[in-house]
Amino acid sequence: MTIVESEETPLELESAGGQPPAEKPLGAFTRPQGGNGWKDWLFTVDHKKIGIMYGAAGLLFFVIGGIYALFMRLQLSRPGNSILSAETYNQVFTMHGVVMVFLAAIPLGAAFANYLIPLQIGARDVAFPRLNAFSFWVFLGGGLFLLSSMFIGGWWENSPDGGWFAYSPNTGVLFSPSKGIDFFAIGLQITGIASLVGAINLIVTVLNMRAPGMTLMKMPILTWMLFIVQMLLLFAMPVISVALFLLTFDRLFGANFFNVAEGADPLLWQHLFWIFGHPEVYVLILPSFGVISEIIPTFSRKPIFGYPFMVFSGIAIGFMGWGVWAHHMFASGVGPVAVAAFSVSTMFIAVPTGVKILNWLATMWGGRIRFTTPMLYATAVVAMFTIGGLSGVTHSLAAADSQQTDTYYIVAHFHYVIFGGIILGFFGGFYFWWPKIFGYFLSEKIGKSSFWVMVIGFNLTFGPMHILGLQGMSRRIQTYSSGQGFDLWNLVATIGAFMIAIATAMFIGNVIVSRKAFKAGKTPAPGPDPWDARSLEWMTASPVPEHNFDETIHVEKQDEFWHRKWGKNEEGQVVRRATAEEVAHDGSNTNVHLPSPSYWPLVAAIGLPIIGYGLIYNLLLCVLGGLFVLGGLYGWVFEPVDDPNADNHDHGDGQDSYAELETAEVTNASEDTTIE
Amino acid sequence: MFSPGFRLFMGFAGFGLIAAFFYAVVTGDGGGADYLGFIDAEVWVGAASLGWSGGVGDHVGYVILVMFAIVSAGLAIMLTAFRDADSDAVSELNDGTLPPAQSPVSYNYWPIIGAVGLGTLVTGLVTHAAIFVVGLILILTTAFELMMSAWADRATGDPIANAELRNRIMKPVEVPILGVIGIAVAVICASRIFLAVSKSWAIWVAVIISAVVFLSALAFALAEKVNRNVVAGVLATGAIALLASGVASAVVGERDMSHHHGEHSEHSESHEGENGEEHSDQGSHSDMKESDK
Amino acid sequence: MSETTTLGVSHDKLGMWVFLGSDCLLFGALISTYMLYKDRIGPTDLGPEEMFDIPFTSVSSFVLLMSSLTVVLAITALRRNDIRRSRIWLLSTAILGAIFVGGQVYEFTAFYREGLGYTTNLFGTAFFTLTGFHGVHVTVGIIFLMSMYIQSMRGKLTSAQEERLEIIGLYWHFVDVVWIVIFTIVYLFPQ
Amino acid sequence: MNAPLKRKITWALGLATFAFLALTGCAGNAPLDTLDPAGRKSEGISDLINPIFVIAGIVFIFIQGAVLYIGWKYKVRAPKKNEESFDGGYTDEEFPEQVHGHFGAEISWTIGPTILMAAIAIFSVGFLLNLDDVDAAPEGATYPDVEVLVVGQQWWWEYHYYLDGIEGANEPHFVTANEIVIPVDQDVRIYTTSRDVIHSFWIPRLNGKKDAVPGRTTPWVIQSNEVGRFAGQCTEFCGLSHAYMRMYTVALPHEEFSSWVDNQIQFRTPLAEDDPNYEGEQLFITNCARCHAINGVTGREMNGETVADSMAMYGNIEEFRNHSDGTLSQGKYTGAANLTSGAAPNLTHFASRSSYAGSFFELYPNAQEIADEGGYLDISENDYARGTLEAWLRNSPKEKPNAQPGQARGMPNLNLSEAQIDLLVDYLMTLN
Ligand code: HEA
Ligand code: HEA
Ligand code: HEC
Ligand code: CUA
Ligand SMILES: [Cu+2]
Repeated sequence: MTIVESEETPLELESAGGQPPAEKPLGAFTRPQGGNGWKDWLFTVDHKKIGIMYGAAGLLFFVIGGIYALFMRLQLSRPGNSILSAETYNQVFTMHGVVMVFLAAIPLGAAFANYLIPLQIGARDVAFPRLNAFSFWVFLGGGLFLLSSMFIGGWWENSPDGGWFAYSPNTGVLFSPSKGIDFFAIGLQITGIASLVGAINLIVTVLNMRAPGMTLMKMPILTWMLFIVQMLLLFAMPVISVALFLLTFDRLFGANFFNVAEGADPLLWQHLFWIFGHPEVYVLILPSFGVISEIIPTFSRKPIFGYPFMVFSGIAIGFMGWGVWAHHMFASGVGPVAVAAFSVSTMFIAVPTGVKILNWLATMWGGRIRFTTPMLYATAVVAMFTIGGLSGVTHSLAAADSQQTDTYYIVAHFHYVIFGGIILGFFGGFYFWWPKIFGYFLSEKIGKSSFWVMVIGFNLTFGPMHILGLQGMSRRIQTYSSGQGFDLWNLVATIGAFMIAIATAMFIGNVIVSRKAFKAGKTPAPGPDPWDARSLEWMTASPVPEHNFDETIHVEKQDEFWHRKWGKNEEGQVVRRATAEEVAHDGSNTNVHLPSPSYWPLVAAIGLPIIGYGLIYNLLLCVLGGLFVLGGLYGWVFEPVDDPNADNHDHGDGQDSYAELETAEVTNASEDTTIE
Repeated sequence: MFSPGFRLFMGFAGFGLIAAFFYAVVTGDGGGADYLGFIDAEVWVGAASLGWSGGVGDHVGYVILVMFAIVSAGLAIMLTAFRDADSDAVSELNDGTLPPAQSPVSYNYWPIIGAVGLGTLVTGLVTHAAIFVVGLILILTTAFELMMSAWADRATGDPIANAELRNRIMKPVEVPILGVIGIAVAVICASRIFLAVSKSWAIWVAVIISAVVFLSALAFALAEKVNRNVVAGVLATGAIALLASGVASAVVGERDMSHHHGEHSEHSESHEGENGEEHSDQGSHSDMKESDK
Repeated sequence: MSETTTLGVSHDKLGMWVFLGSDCLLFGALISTYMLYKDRIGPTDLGPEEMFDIPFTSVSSFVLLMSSLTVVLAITALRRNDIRRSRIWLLSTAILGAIFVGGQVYEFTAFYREGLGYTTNLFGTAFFTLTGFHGVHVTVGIIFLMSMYIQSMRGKLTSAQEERLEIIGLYWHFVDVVWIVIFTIVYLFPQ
Repeated sequence: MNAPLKRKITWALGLATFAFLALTGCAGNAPLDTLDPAGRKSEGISDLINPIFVIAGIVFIFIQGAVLYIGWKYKVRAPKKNEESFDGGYTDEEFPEQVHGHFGAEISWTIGPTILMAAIAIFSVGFLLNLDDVDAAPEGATYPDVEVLVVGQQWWWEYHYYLDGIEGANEPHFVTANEIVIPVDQDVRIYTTSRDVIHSFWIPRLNGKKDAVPGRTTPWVIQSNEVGRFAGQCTEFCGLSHAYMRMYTVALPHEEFSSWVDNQIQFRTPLAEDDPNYEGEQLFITNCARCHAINGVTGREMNGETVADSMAMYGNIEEFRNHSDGTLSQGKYTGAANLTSGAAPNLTHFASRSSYAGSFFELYPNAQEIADEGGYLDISENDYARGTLEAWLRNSPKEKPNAQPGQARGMPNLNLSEAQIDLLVDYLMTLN
């Protein structure tokens, strides 16, 4: 399964004069030769490297977002505190939300998607490898662009301060004159391009690159959930793009979309934002659902219970997610009928989610459960997410929500689903796939203790927020008075937040310690299949060789790998057919052609933040950024495949690069750059 | 590593930057002078930060010089990036012998374009900035083109290969740009014509142009075989006709288009004024914030 | 091992379909915005009724529609490996597209002269944004077509690359269909 | 003994305690407590949510219980701790029964919650429509219709009273700030709107919240069963001082409400020159009147005309009263064109209010007690918090963060001298 990318064969100079052709192909657009250090990462198009980079960036941003959170918690630990001024506090909670959602949670999901989808479907890479690299660099550029708002033009002068949902008209120039909202709008626009491009890429990958025999209903649940996520992104991203365009046009070009004086309706923003925003929360949670759907069967030694129901409930969540957005607007005055309709539609989301929860429990039921660190995390997700889901159901009753909305009760809800559902799930995933990805185990001892610190800290942080909310503590307030009865639980929450920080630090410490231990030969190498797992990614060496699989895998069953290891005897008992080592590929096939690295995704991606700065500060920079983008795209189209033998496959022979370029990014990029 | 070409253009870039800096400072507003009695601090900052903050004196000249520097630097970088096409690099490959310069195989029209550019530039200096810019662009493009051919001509010992090398590098850039320019010209000409004629004529003109396009395409397609020259002739005629009527229309000017409501225009203007104030001067927002502190 | 994709469609074509699906939502959101705002004009303000020149726009819409036909002709010609005709139709598609864009430039200028600027009122803002986004799409399409034409002139567009043109044709049809929707909703729907 | 499991159990108990505390709304003195309703609407919400909490609690216990039970029951104990093993030392090749699913089970846990949710939906929607039904005849209306236009702005609330049955009905009668005073036991219809950005009006003990959206007026009802003063907080993020944007609702017995109204509609007459507060009034006129109005004393420039107070810029209540055709529940509030109005609280009866500056500061130290004991009407006879009021006049942005200079939001620092502040405070406190 070779992916070939360009149409131009390298220029060979064999014409009249009869000069001997040069050793290296001549011409402007040679491709980088892989294999030396950082360049290997900068110019890589390998989905695994890109996945790792997504993960690293996501974790980094998680820590940054968490530091924001710690500052907020410090400020709120006592009534009337003044650690952060009102101005700074507003910027901090905005950046906390934005960084956590857009720069931590989404990319961590993308990390799993990039790394695992091709492996789980037995493919060698994604459909458009260079596009994949492009999407990562665009995301990183957009993220750094957003964060740079903190420094540029003065310390904390130009940070966004409108909340992560940035309600108009508070985000108009009139009310938010600093450049913060510009950074917000343009930064999210850029990361949005990354998500959209990535979604197109992964959808095509899943649809078109499955190993022979792997029908949709044999795909691992994780791949399924990630596929649904990409579909949600595909349709949600253009909506937020439009919203952000309108906001940007209002702010930079004097458009009227949210100009109430001209009769504009501020609720337009809310509709657009939440039509994106609600599917977005499922974008965040479904990868985690997928992760634990891999972990739980593995450590229960049972197949997932009710596979088709797990799949369809995921699809149902994806679909229903589109019909509930106005539950964030119950108090906005959209009218009783709309409120009632959205209230009811929201309630029924509990059904498919409940199916999932109960299926996980049923999978564990009667199993032989090994409580390793990943399994602990997965179990915690089942327990903790349910709490968040249940408070979600209490919001879905619009009448009740009119008391709860915009209080800490909501903050409690979404941190339970987000932290309890997503972050815990992802940590479980890290422990689970770490040996596969990096070739060494993370210490179980540190893992388990950090797990308990994290879960306890998490409950201490967000549990009390239920009480605070019901007692009337409003969201997004920089301070409260001591007579309001909020003192105790805020203090508890602050203590809890620091416990989470300690647990996170323990995880990072674990990575370092375990790596050292492994290097020193104190811990064993994991082998291809350390956990006796079920899906195809375990069927190759750890760490995964660059070409993924030595040969094409022909799939017959769901959980193919497991079935190759285990069979049933006449009594119906499970007996070993083969060991993992016998079944798995050892990664020794060096004769696989891989897509070559490329400079151009990085070059094109760098242009976007430059255009962003240009829009905010100086249009000249837009020209520069545009040159980067265009130059990157030209290089992209015209760069050669470095291996002339490579174009003997049908979906190769150069059309990839052409259509990839022309269909996906030019449109996006030009939408971005041609804003007049 | 660093070829003479690289050094040359880097030199240009450095010269451009320094020139830009001095130009900006010297043309700066002497009124706000605080250094040496005639230089405004703002301008120092502006010039040094490429206009990021602070201000510069004469903008046009400054921008041109900065652009000159950027372009030179870009060329210099390309020179190293494309060192395969660089004679030194090739000489390394060919055990130290420098391939002799070869005469180009194709007809070279760039000097003419460059000359036209120079003329335009001078005309622009006395007439209109836009014309000046066009001239500048022409000259820069020419310089770039000539340079590319200069390397290409010495890239290998084989003139045909050299020509191909040049085309390989330049065609992907030239051709689309020319194509885009062509489209832009067509769009602009068409819209000028629509604007010049009356409202109902605009409709007819649109109908006629598109009918002509479609029908002639149809005719060519139906014919079994068409003489190349006929096609070229028709295309050329069409293009010239469009261009000519476009220019003519632009000269004639737009038909009278009055504001729909007298009182409205007032309103809209004042509204735009408000917005203009809010946006025109983004700096002022932060200024305000600073004075807040 | 001859490579086949799971669905039997090439990655590129599938990618284009997926992208267009996403683009639908982009226009969906813009059109909804327009629908919400088109009537929000003060009593003395300029609105759709004062501004629109329906006959002209009908013509330019028809031109765009015809270009969908010509692009199909180009594709079928290419499929027969009839390079000459494919070039003819390719070029005429591009020109027809350019005429459409020219019409839009004309319309925008005329509106502006008549007093409707981008910031004048909600109708203006919403109208220019919606049709502007569409115009950008058409322009990008024209660039695609032109690059195909250039490829063809360089002898690099033969029936072997037919799919490439087909993908661009998909895009072109999409942009066309979107315009039909916009034309109906924006121009033809009574106020 | 298995320490993690033990901790888990302890923790689960802890959690359950939390949930219980949350349900019962533990900690005593919380003025914004949503679980301590004092009005018809909020009681209704409370009656709705309590059973839901119970249902959620049952599901909670069921799921947590199941997790703990399954975790305990099916856990494989690791064979002797083996330092080298990272799989917890589980090397056995035993497998449990390989169950792939059970159709009946799936169906039942699809249908079960569906039915449960359907039941909840039906009765909650019924309640919801009732809650949102602002057209229903006001219950317990012994006082004529009271309608109030509630105008949020950065960062305080202004109330425009429209009183039916009083002379000149349908005229906006008076305007006040911070505290909305209502007759007890009676539905008061309010229309929320905003001058600038979105705010949200919320008196938790009386009803849920309703956003105040510029360009819209949204009807809502508040009603109290008790005499007293109920705290509220703006809950929609509205910029810099959002945390400092609070408000009170004061419920008075009907007769007292009428006297309150009678007082509020009074204009003041300019003081005579020999009045001890004459100087204070003059200071006020020169320094404060460009923003604040004192009806009868200050004139206010508005659209080139001098008007008595800021209420003149609002239309007739009919314009935004709930449209009876049922299709449109939002009218359009034309006053919103005046974004960042530069408006400031009307101070005609400043001293009759118990709090100021978006109710963030108490004007009278014991205001809550006084109001709860029914003394609100004569509150100005109590000692007032002179120090804080002086601080407010000295440098208000220091006390309450406010917007950037050059933008008419919040009260600026006026650089008054201490003597001037003294005089002004004396004068202000006569405005009862
Ligand atoms: C990962 C993210 C995530 C997820 C998965 C969810 C899931 C849900 N959310 Fe949440 N939500 C957010 C993230 C998320 N939410 C965020 C970030 C906000 C705030 C945004 C902001 O304002 O800043 C928010 C806000 C929010 C609101 C608006 C509150 C307000 O501002 O007024 C509402 C209202 O209905 C809501 C409802 C729900 C519901 C019903 C679910 C359901 O999907 C939950 C379903 C799950 C269960 C119910 C548990 C398992 C089920 C069973 C065990 C079966 C049996 C149960 C029953 C029969 C009840 N959410
Ligand atoms: C993915 C989403 C996500 C995540 C993970 C979190 C995580 C956390 N959130 Fe977040 N939160 C949001 C999304 C998220 N939040 C959103 C969307 C909002 C709404 C914003 C808005 O209103 O606009 C919000 C709002 C919000 C508020 C309400 C603010 C307000 O309304 O005024 C609070 C208050 O306590 C809070 C707290 C926390 C805390 C304590 C964590 C903790 O879990 C964080 C824990 C993480 C760390 C503490 C990491 C730090 C680690 C270290 C420091 C390790 C040391 C480092 C090394 C050794 C290198 N959040
Ligand atoms: C530029 C406008 C402006 C000027 C001048 C001004 N104020 Fe204010 N004032 C405000 C605004 C706005 C508020 C509401 C601030 C808030 O609640 O955040 C306010 C609030 C107050 C309050 C609290 C009122 C209440 O009921 O909440 C008092 C008292 C007050 N001002 C007194 C004065 C005095 C005395 C002066 C003159 C010395 C003065 N103000 C001058 C704008 C102004
Ligand atoms: Cu007003 Cu928050
Ligand atoms: Cu939601």
